[in-house]
Amino acid sequence: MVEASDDNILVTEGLTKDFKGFTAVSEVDLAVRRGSIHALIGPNGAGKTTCFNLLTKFLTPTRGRISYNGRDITASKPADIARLGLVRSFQISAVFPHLTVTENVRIALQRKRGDSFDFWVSERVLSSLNAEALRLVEAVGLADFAEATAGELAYGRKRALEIATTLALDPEMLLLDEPMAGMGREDVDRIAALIRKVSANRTILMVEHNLSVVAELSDRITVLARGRVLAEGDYATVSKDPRVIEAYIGGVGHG
Amino acid sequence: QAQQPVPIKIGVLNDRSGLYADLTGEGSVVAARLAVEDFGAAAKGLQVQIVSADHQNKPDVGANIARQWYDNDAVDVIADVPTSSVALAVNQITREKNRILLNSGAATSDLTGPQCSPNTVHWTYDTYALAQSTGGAMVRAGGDTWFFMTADYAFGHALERDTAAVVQKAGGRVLGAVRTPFPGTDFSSFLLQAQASKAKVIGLANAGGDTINSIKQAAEFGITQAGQKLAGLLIFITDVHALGLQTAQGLVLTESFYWDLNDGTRAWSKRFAALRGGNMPTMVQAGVYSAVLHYLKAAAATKSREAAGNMAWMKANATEDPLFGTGSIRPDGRKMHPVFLFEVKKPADSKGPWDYYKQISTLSAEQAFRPVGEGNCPLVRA
Amino acid sequence: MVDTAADTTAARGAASTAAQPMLAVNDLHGWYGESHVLHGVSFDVAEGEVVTLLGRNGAGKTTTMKSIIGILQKRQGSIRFQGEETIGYPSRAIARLGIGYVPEERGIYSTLSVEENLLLPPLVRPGGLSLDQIYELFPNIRERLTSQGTKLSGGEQQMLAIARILRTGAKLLLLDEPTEGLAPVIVEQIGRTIARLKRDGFTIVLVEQNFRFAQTVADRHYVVDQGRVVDMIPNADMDRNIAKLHAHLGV
Amino acid sequence: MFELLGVPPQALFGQLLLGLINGSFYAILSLGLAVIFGLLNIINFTHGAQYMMGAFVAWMLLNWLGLGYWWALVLAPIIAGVTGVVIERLFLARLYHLDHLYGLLLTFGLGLIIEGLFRNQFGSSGLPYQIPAELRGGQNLGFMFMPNYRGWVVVASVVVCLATWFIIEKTKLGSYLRAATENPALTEAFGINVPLLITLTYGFGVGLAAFAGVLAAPIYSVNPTMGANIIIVVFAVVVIGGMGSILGAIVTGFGLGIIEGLTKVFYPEASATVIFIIMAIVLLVKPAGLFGRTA
Amino acid sequence: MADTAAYGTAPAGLALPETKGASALHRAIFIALAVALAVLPFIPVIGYPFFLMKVLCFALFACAFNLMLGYGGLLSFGHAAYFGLASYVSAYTAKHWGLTPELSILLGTASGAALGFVFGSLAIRRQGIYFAMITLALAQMVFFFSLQTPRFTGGEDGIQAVPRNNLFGLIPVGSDLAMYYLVATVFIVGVLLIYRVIHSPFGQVLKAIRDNEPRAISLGYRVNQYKLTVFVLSASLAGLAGATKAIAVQLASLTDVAWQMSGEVVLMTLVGGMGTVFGPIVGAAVIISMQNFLSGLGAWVTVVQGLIFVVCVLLFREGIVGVISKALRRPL
Ligand SMILES: Nc1ncnc2c1ncn2[C@@H]1O[C@H](COP(=O)(O)OP(=O)(O)OP(=O)(O)O)[C@@H](O)[C@H]1O
Ligand SMILES: Nc1ncnc2c1ncn2[C@@H]1O[C@H](COP(=O)(O)OP(=O)(O)OP(=O)(O)O)[C@@H](O)[C@H]1O
Ligand SMILES: [Mg+2]
Ligand SMILES: [Mg+2]
Repeated sequence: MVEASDDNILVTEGLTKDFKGFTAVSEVDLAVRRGSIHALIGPNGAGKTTCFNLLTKFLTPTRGRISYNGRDITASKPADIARLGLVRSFQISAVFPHLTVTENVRIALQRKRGDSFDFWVSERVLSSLNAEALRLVEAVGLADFAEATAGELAYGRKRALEIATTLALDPEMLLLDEPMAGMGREDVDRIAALIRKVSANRTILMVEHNLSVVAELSDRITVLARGRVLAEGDYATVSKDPRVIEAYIGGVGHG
Repeated sequence: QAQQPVPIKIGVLNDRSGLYADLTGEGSVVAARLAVEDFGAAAKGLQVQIVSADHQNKPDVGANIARQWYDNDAVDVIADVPTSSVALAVNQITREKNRILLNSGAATSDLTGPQCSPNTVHWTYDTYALAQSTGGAMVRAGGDTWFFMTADYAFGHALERDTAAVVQKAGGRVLGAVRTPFPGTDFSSFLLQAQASKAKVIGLANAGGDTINSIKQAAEFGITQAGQKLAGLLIFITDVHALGLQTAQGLVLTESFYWDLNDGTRAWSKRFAALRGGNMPTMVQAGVYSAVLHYLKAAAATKSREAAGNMAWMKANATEDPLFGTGSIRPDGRKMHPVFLFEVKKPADSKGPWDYYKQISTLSAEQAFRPVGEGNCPLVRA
Repeated sequence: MVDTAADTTAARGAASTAAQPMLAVNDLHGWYGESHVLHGVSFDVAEGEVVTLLGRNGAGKTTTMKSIIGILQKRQGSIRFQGEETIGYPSRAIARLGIGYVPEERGIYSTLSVEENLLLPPLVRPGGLSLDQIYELFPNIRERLTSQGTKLSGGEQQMLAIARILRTGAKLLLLDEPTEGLAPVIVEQIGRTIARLKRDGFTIVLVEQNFRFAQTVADRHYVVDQGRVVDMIPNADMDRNIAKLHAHLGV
Repeated sequence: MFELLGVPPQALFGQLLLGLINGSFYAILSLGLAVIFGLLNIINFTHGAQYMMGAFVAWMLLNWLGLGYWWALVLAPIIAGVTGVVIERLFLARLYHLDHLYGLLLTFGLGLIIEGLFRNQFGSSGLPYQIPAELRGGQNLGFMFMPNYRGWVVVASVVVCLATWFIIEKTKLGSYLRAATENPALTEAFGINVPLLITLTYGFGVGLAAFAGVLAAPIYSVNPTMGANIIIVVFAVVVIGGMGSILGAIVTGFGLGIIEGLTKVFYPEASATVIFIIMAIVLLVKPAGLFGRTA
Repeated sequence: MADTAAYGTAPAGLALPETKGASALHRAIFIALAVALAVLPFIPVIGYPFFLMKVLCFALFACAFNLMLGYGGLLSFGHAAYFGLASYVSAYTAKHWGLTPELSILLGTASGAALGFVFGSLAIRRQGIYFAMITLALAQMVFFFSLQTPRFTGGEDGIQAVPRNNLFGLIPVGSDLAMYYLVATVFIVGVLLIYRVIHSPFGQVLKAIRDNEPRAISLGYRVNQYKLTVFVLSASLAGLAGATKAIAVQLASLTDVAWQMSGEVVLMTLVGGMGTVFGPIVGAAVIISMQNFLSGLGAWVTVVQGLIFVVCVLLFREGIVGVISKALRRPL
């Protein structure tokens, strides 16, 4: 049992998800320390994405409790969780394909204006957000594409845009599902730097297979295998754990 | 004649693409043309033009066309207009614009009742007459217990109500009724209920495809063979044609015209059929001919397009044509002529194509149509 | 730029005189609608070779693969497979010649079970892997045969996408980022698989971001940039050329 | 004997049987729609017109060529299927990469054209078509008179439905079809002739509609609008069953026929709405329909 | 939270240049439209006020529908329900309660909104084709209700001879021309409102939801509330169109609630160009004129209509305005 302390921003107890008799996530106790970068790794099919879906309520847990900032969010709705400051990115890249890059980011910035049901107001009020949006677009290296339609971006750039959009919400805690997947080396380094930068006063929980990134960024690592927690600790500890090596890292680690 | 010819524009407004297209449609236009030809309009100082349009059986479409015809196209007379809801809408507009409606296709007796208008003549038939003839004559012939299969909309309800009243007045009994969804496809369920009621007559208070389907399925379930009679409350010769005698035999129905009534009807119908690919005229088409003919006589007499004058002439003078014989138009707009009860022949008794009916009885105009005082027509309340 | 182009031509010249290449791509242009994405890609692959396409995001690697298999509608130039010009063929005819394709987005069918996904591609040549061999290679798949295809995890889907092509007997395999999103153990396994396929005589074109991995399996590397092949590096020379490669990839 | 809400049990039995017969038409028609929607992602608004064509082709075969009902049962689906193939090649093939909406619109337009042409040629009051001599008459089941023809309809539709279900869900051909639906480009890249599959599938779906049309000709009015009247209900059946679900279309087709039949006894006024009410409820509880797969 | 300082301080003129040009163009089009509406009745042949009123009502209806389809990504197959119910309510209140036109229209619009709220709450929980089908099912219920309550709706006869009472009890609108200007005013106000909705912060979120719903949720948008809002807005405006139509053509009938009407509005939107501001207006004009001027063709009308749809789908997929917009490279 993990003790719920003020230090832990996100705590799960006995989190379990069954899919028609197949248990994808089983009795997971997770505690993410406030302000840390926490990595969730594990072999394919270990249940990482499912875990994310449970945390953000895109799936309903079969059993278990989730609390965030000391508050029980097990029964909250996805949009409300985002409003509490717990925001996710997706494993398969998620942008608004028909909006421009800047507009994509602006949609997120707009959230902070409160619920915009103001359909009688001109969208010109939104131009006050453009400067901020452009700043974020530049930060992820998409300045040249600010006016491009998001759907036409190459895969890696979509991922970058997705991160910019997520950051625009200025969330207290960020869940990143494989932020580096499909990125070129130059982008990996840039995004890693970006994650490091934005982690300043935030908590980040990320799933990532790129072990060099994990090693470089994360303060703490939880290894999942077959839905259960296999090991936990910092990179040095975890990467030496024979069970982890067997189940995940293998003979020679890449990167 | 040295005088300027009087330009007359007649609009034939009916169903040209839907359920009633065969019994009204282009055939009614042909009938109107025959009337112009037979009257020799040109020689009598009338320059007649006929236009036509499809109202798709929708009151809004019909009203729209009528308005445009009256407002923009200088149409003087609208003829035919089947489908009661459309007829009522056009009736309204005709009165508003002060022109003339010669209705042949619609059944609703409201046209000469609460909604009667000085600008409308209801020519061929109406629900009252159908009920009177089919209901009354059937009871007199021994069919004194009835079960109704009623299409579940206002018109179906009206047909049932009128016929049930006649049946009861004639001493018959109504054992039950079932409301069938409109439009429907499968009536077997309802036919079983009708069969179970053991009524001697099953009254079909529906129209068009509903009627055809119910008759077809009644034959399939052996209902007529088992001794019950089917009475169609609104059915036309084109429907019988569509069913085929094998299926329709024994069906009882009322019409005010049949091509094979006499030499006059036969001669005219032969001309009509030649123009219509062999199809015989329906009573509605015959009614359009008769109505247009009478109107042209009025216009020729008054030498004017003016509605009130022509209407007055039409009501004041007897109608005369080979199809309906001699008749008259009442102040409420009702055209008076006899109606006939027919039974559909067995295939063996039919001598050839379109030889479908065996006449059972005739009602005089006065017996068939609602007495002028009973219709709540404001024009004649006096 | 000039000298790299010369390199490529030289390499191609060498390959074509030696023997007819398995796959020869020449001056390939490709479009998505109006947007011109490939600007004259040329490279070739000898029989039994493993070749990678390296390049930054958006360089045109995936588009090149799609052109070879014929999914890209608008393409021009020349693509010869075993000497046969395929540029005008529909993709089914190209596949029937013996080319297998593993798309970047994996292309697992949600309306098919895992087993149906696996058995879907028709056998085009004799000599593909048997089901037992496949299950041995990817044990996860055997456990989930009756699941709906897209219910598999990302990695499992990747394995399934590779597995189903191995059955068909296609001799030329086009693998678009087969290791993306895979755990290192599985990556290793895929590396071994590729090595084994190579031993068995398969020819493989591989798109990779992870050039450390690419290095462990490939014979040669083509570098793609802005819709052109700008360089070719034999695997043996990789270490010497690492700086040049980094420059191309913008690392 | 007990009575249920005033309806004697024999009558109820009769009505159940009639419902089942009605359901046979729903089942075949919705099956055709489900095949086309499930495999082509096209909402085939022409389906009603194609059902109507089946009945008319039967009439033409009889009156122009002297070929009777049994010939029609075989030939009409083939003839209609061939027109379907032509439609697919000429029109639908250009729309697969687009939103469902365009297929819907195109087939809606085609439906109007076909219906209009038949109306011009044959008028709207319909044509006679008799029950074949072999199937005339009926059995007295005690509680009702069961026309032989209706029994035949049930048998024929059950056989056709099961055969179709088997082909699509249980055979290799079926898995090709499903794959081709979901990702045609990739499926083709595996060497499968997707355009051919799709064309044949559409032809087959149209053939099913025409088959139902031939079955209907002897008992329902053969007129150009016969399809338009039934098609909306059939759409509802497909949705309740789960769009694209073959089994769903079949089971719901028969099931709703029965439910509708019962409504006709207990509360006939609602029999036209009952299917839509059921559809609304089902969709609220099971969004993908009773047998639908969630994506 | 330091970033929020950017609010308000950023130069307001940072609007994307393209949007700026487009909105000037749109303003010009709106002005041209208003001028055209003012003089149209005086142009022969097409200037028949009765015909124009019908076109305008359907154009507004199509615009309302397009708000949901083109901008909300929600294909409703039951929009006739709001249009039809509102037209019954306004016809009924004008005829039987003697209400003045503005009140009848307002009540009609409100009934459209209320029905939209009820149906919307049920339907928005579902997506795609299921959404379309559930709206169709709900609308069918309204149809059967209308067919079977002749006391309120007049059954298949409809509510005929709806009076055109004086506007505000003062201004007579009995003549077609006066009525036409009332309809034109309603139309312009309605379309401007729709335009504003599309180009509001709300509209932006709507486009985002249409593009990628899970992503919008993950950003914290309560998408169902947005969908419901646009649903109700669209239903109200459809109601406004229906209510106005009932007074203008003095008839409310089953045609207005039938599923074919729901289909027709889809067609108008597509022929004109969905997701364009002006497309539905053009589409409605084309379809209504076609029905009007082809009615003499008799049974061939359906064939011609069908052909036009097929041609549109095959050759003019973006719709008339969509094609123009593409040629001009400007959103219209
Ligand atoms: N909706 C679902 N229904 C049934 N099984 C599911 C569902 N979603 C996921 N699974 C199964 O649950 C397991 C965990 O999947 P998950 O996507 O969480 O893995 P992951 O750890 O993210 O893997 P990867 O690194 O490959 O993305 C997998 O075996 C997958 O097949
Ligand atoms: N469907 C599409 N429509 C328009 N442009 C596209 C499309 N897909 C890709 N592109 C463009 O084509 C170019 C090449 O893309 P491609 O997918 O081939 O790159 P890649 O080298 O595979 O990149 P990555 O490593 O990110 O997968 C990119 O600029 C991309 O924006
Ligand atoms: Mg995952
Ligand atoms: Mg790629």
